[in-house]
Amino acid sequence: MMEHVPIAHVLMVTSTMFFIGAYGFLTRRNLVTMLIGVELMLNAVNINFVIFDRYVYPDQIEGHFFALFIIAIAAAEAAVAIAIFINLYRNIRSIDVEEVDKMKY
Amino acid sequence: MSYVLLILALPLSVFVVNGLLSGNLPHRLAGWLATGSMGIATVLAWLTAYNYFFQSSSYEKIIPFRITWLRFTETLQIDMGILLDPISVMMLVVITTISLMVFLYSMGYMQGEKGFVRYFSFLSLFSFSMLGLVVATNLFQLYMFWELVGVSSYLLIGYCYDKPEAVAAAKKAFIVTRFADFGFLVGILLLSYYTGTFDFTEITNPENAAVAGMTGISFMGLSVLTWALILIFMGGAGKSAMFPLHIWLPDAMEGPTPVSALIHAATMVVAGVFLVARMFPVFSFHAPEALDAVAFIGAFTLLFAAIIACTQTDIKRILAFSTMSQIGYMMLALGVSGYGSEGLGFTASMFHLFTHAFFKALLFLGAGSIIHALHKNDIREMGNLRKHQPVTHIVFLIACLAIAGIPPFAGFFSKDEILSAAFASNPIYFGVAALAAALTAFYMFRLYFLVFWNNERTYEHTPHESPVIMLIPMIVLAIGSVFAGFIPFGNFVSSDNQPLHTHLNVTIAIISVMVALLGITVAWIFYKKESSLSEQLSNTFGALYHAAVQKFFIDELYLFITKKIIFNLISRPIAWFDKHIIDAFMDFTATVTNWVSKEIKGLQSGQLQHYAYIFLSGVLLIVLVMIFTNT
Amino acid sequence: MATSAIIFYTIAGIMIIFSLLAVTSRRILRAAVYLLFALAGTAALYFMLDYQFLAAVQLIVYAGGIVVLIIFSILLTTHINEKLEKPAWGKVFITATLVLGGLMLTLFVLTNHEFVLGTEPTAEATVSVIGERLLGYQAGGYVLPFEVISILLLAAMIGAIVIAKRNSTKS
Amino acid sequence: MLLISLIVIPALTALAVMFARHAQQVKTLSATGMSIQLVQSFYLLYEFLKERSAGNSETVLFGNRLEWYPSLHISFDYGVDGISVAMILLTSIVIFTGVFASWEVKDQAKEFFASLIILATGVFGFFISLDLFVMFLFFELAVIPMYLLIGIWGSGKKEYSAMKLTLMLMAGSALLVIGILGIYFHSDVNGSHSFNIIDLANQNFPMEMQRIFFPLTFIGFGVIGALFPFHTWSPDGHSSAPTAVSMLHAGVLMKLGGYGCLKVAIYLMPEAANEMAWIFLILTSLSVIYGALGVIAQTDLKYINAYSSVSHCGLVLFALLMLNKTASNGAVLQMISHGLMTALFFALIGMLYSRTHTRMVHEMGGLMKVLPFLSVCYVIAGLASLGLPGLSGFVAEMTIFVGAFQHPDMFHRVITIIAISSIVVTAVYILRVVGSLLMGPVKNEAYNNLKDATWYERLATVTLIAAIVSIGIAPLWLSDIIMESLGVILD
Amino acid sequence: MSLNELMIMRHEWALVAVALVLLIAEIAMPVEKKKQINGLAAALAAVVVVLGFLPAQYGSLFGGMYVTDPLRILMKNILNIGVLLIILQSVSWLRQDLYHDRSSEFYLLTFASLIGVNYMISSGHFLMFYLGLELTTIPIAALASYEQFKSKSAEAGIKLILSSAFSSAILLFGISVLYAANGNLYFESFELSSSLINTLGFIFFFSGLAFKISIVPFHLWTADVYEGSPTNVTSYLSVISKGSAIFILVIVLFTLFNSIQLLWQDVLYATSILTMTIGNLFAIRQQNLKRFLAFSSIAQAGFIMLGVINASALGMATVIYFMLVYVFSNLAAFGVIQTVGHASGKITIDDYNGLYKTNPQLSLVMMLALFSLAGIPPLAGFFGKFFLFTAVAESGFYVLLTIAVLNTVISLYYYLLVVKAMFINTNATPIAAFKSDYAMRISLVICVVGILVTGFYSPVFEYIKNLCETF
Repeated sequence: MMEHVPIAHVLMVTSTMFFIGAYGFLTRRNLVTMLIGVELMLNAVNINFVIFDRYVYPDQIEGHFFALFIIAIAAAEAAVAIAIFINLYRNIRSIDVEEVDKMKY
Repeated sequence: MSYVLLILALPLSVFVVNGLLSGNLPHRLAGWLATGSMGIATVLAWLTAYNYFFQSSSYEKIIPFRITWLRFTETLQIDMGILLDPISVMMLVVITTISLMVFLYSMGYMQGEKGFVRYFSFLSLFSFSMLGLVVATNLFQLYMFWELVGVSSYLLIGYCYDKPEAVAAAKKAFIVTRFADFGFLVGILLLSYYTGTFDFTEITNPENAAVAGMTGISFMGLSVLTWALILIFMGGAGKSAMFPLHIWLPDAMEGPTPVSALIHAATMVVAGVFLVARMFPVFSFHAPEALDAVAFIGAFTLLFAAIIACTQTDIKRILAFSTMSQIGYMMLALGVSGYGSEGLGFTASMFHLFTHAFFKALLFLGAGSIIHALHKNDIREMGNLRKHQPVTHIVFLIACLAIAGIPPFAGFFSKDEILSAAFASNPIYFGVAALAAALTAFYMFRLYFLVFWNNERTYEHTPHESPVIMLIPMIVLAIGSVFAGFIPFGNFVSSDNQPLHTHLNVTIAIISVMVALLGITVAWIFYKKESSLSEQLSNTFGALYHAAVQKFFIDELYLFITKKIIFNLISRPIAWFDKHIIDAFMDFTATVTNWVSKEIKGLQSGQLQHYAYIFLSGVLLIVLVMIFTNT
Repeated sequence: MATSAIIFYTIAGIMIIFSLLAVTSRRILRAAVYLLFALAGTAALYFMLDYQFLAAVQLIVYAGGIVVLIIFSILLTTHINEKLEKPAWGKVFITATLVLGGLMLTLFVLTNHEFVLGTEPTAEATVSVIGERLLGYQAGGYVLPFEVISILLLAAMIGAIVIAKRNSTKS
Repeated sequence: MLLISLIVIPALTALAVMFARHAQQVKTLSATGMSIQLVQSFYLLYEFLKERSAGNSETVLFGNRLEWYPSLHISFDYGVDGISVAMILLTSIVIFTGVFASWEVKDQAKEFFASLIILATGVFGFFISLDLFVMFLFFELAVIPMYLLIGIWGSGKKEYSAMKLTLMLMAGSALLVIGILGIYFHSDVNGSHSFNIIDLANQNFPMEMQRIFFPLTFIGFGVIGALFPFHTWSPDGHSSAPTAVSMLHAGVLMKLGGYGCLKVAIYLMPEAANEMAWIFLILTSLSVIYGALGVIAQTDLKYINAYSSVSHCGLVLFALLMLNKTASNGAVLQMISHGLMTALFFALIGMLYSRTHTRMVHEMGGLMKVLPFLSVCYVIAGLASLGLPGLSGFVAEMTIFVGAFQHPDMFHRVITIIAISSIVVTAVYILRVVGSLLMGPVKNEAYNNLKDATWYERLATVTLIAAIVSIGIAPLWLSDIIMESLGVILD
Repeated sequence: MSLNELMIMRHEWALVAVALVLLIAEIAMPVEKKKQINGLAAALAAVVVVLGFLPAQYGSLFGGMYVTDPLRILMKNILNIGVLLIILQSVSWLRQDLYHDRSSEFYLLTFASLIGVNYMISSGHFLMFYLGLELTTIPIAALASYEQFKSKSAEAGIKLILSSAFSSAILLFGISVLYAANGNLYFESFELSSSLINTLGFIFFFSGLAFKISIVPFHLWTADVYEGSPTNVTSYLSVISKGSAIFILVIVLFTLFNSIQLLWQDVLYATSILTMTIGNLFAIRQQNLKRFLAFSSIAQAGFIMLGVINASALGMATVIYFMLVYVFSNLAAFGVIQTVGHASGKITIDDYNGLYKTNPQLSLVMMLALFSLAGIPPLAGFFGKFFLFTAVAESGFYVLLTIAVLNTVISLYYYLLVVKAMFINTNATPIAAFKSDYAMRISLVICVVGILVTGFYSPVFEYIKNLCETF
């Protein structure tokens, strides 16, 4: 269905999304928004896998499965991460990443 | 003739026994043990001399004992052995005899001293070392005993170790001679490197091609051999207190007087002369320049010491300078000597060494007898002692006459030969020697008159004559001082071991006696009675006199070099450098590490986003670098 | 330009824009919603690629699960009206530089690579195929990962509980 | 078996000491163990001489090879030649006396003696091993206890000194690792690499390789041999260390450097040694004279001895670099001689310190009167140090000088003369110390009540003096067994 | 699928079974007997270890998704032993009232993570690898926040989970790129050419693994997480988690990425230098012992890379051998820190001043552990480190070797600082003498025996070497 779109364009989209996610991770001070950044990055990777399946190895659906599992893991990771955030929030009443620096040097 | 080994073994064993048991041995036993052993050794030495000189016609070198002690290379090795030839046999006799006398004398002189046993132990060590030195078969053995002699001298000078002066003197003596030995050692290394041997019989063999070959290699204008010999002579000069390495000897008089008699008058200090004599064929055949140096140093010291001696007031120091001066004679004689039939100087030197041993030992023992009675050293505080110590007076007078060269006393004959040899070589040397002879007579009789005549002083205790045990050795030595001169020395000792017939040179004899008498007369005028003449005279020569009293400031010069230059300008800077540069550099690396560690701590800021930032940039950087390097 | 291309570029535009908004919006709840849109865009893309199952999973797990989780956590930890602080300008600048550089680098590598586009017939990803593969234990079967991920999910659950559980003896 | 028991006995002793119940037991156990060790060493010497006189001329005797890590060609190879025998003898004498010299250690005696003996175990192992890896293992084993020994039982700025010493020695051994591995990977013994020294000696390493690894190995060992300018651990380390540790350290540990330089650097890479010797010769001759002159300005007895050790150990490396048999023989003799006399020195300094509670020369004086035994021993040590004939120092120094002077090159002879001049400086500082420490009037009234040496102190000092004197009087046997082994190494 | 084939996966089965038993026990046990769960867990861990050593079947399952061979078995066994030791060390800590009703979760999560470790090591497919990696990390991230009431613990959890998510994203991007270039995710048939895209993919992939191993510059989370987590979790992170990542790194580098060896050698060359140096420089200035050991373990990771860089059987063997030694050494050190911290609450180096006077045995264990880490003979660490150096020398990287050996000197410095504190420094208020519990003692004894024996007993290394030769 996408034979008119060159693969490079798709990769541009995914890479951009990946780095936008990275940007979010690196700049947002709220831990939850950082998590959003990570989710974007993972999502970009997912698209990558699927795209390669369809464009380069049309006879395979390995990338598709990979993406499937990544989604599941992302969910698990998010669950644990959020549990930890909330625990932190209980302890220090904040989920600002710049306040999470009691240990350094 | 293996009993010769016993001559060495006896004092050595006394040293070991007395040394190890020094706390537990009764004094008398220890003393008699030492003296008795030395007595036996003396008898054996005389026996050896008898056998050597009278049982065979030619004086070949005999090696009755030799073992390998240490092997350096296939050819270079140190042997321990005994070499008998005329000079070593002569030295054996001199050393044992003087030692015996001093041992006997010390029994009285040192009675009641706390370190009596230790004293005899050290004294025996000295005798052993000195005997080992003279019979050494090779240069290295000689060097070893040379060092041992040095250390026993150190120990004996520092015998009164709680006296700071004695300690300083001992230290000085050791260090100065050590410095000289440094030259000696380098000389030995140089010589042995080219000849491939330490052995005297090989080195002194005039036909030795290796030795001759050394003359072909030159270094800074002189042949290597000359350098080697000059360096070896440096060792001799150190031990024999030749200018400028003489400064230790006057201070060495801090040791007990019998020690001065034995070591710093009769035996050890002539080791340098012996060394040159031992190496004489090499000097004579291959390195006349080195021999010239010997002569020059000898002559200079001869006069130099004599001048200083005239101004000193410490009885032992006067004798010390006199010793230096007399050794100067011996060196001069060697320096001007030829080989074989022209070897008068050599024989004269040895002869003087022989006679000098007797009268100088006697002088010291006499001085000891006086000090023993007065507990004072300054001759200005003595006077009119002939009343109190008649025997000492007589023997002292004999010794003075002997050293002044008045016939028929021993010194006359030997000195006459030296003057003849010097005259034959170079008139200047003769002039120096003659002048020194006059000075010798002057300062000896200055001493004699001041001590034994002049005015009676007030003494704390009335001086008394020394005990018999001290007098006997003095009398024996006095007899020696009278008669030793009559020995036809050239028949026994000569440069090529062939009898050398010497005869009295009448002209020179007359000149020498005249100058000696002149000296005595002046001394008589100045010092027999209290008079101000001497002061007037010293005032006339103001600066010179003052310089001579201060021993021409050589000590100060040395002090300047050691204290100011070596200590302040070298050692301290090195210590500083080590602590503040090298050490600091090592510490610096640690400091830098710590500093870097502190500076980069910001990397670990605790900020999660910084970490991720570094993570991402790390990844990208590696990719970038790898893409660049791999394409 | 074919219809499919137009659709793709539209979706792509939506994804990029909402991604950007999700990481820059100062209202945190909105950021979550923007994320939702970006994820939904992705699901649309999967539909386009004929991966219905994946698209459904994307919508259910991602959009339905994770975003909801995120919104819950936001509600628990922040006031809804609170505006997020603007990140420091310097931080934005250096991060943007790095991220742009990274993007350039990645794209340089990816676009310079000659992808040999496959010509084989496209494999179907129907539910039955997926089911067979997920339970298959031969090559190409995913039963083992399937099992492992179940352990993982269990572990994650226990983990979340461990952290959340308050001790009864101590408050 | 004989050699194995040389490391087993001390190891067992250390273990037993750790289980001892009280200080007296600790001391008895240590003394017993080290006495056995001493007897063993003499027995080894006897056996060695017997074998040699029976015409057994193998390079190493009583050797064996126990496979250890076959895949890396590491095996526990051991065996002794004359040099090792001599060094083992030295070590057992020093550790034996060291035990008695530390008889009065009360604080954590158990740990002290255990560490001390572990240190000795390392040294023994080092001397018998023929495998570079094993050798290195024992080398480090010997170094590490030093840290604790100085750090815990030391005095003064002990922590700084201990740390500096350990780090510098470890930095040296770090270089050694590179050297050893370089040698290993460039070797080809029957198609495989080898750590075995005997095998490696038959290799002809390419020159480019030697140029890199010779200096690494030499400096690596040189650091512990107090090679200028890497010697600065020594003065601080010695001054802070407790008596027995200083003894063992200066007496034995520093000898690992010389031994290693000879047996590894020079033995395995002779061409590079020949080519690069001049650089190190300049450094070592400098350290000989520098150390000696540096002593003069020191006032602390331990610093004095430490710097003099720098000078004497410099002479060891100096002689080794002359690369001829005589000089190297002298180097080994010097190692032994210096080991004995410096151990004696440190023992005496410790004994004096325990009485006077100072190590400053100018604060003491006239000790001869109050402590005659110790003072006489000190004088003897001093005389040995300045090279008096009849004591071991003379034999060693003269062999070095004669050997060094045999080098036909002008450069070598000039620096030899520079090195020789140290004997004068040595005399100066030794006599200065002896003069102001022992002689003169008693400076401090309190010293009049000091007690002279106790039995264990007498035992320690007399043993060392006996060794010094016996080598000094009859050096030929020792020199011969060393020379024999050197023939293999240097030809 | 026959039983034999199941036996191939017995490590994993055993662990799953153990986890189930624990789960059931947790549910079934009455509350007042909860404390016994500690003993049960230790026993189960011991069972797992023993099972691991039984003769095994080798081969691959699930079409190559799961692979095992003697070497992988060995790696798993090493890590299993490590986990057993950690569990033994946790017992007294978890018996506290504060935690005892959550202790079974601690064990469950640990075992879950260990299952991840085992799967990761045995993975024959990128997906399995990724799943293993996440399964290793996620439970541990939860455990890092185990001490609910400590904000430091929460902080550690956050830093771990977020960094790890970020790094997995990058790793996944790398895998996706590698997939694009290769079209295959099975390790078996993975073939790589050297092209730009592979370089990019590999480095992204590598950074994800390097994150786990804490290689500079991917290490920054390490110290903070180590410090904040409960001590036993820290030991798990520093030994098991890191060890598994190292093992899988070695496996993938030597098999999958064999063809781009020159590339990864270059990468490792640079990063290992950085890792050793930075780790050491930071370790010098630490006071908190856990943080101290964190940096020391970073430096150790740098040393381990020396073996990896060798790219041959020798290098592989030295790495695995070193890991074995490292397990014992590091766990001994952490054990001491744990028990001292538990008894006195003290954790800084200064607190340890004079420890030897009051607790000589613990101090000796700590000293042995630190000396082993520093590479002092005759302890196992010496052999481990020397062999690593051998490996790097074999490759001819002498400059790298030089930097490495100089780094060992720096590392010795800071290890000695701790030894100095315990043995030399004096303290007016030292940590009072106390007795540690039996489980801890057993664990420490095992560690000490390991430290003392592993080096001398050469068959250990020879065995590993043989396995690597045939790998």
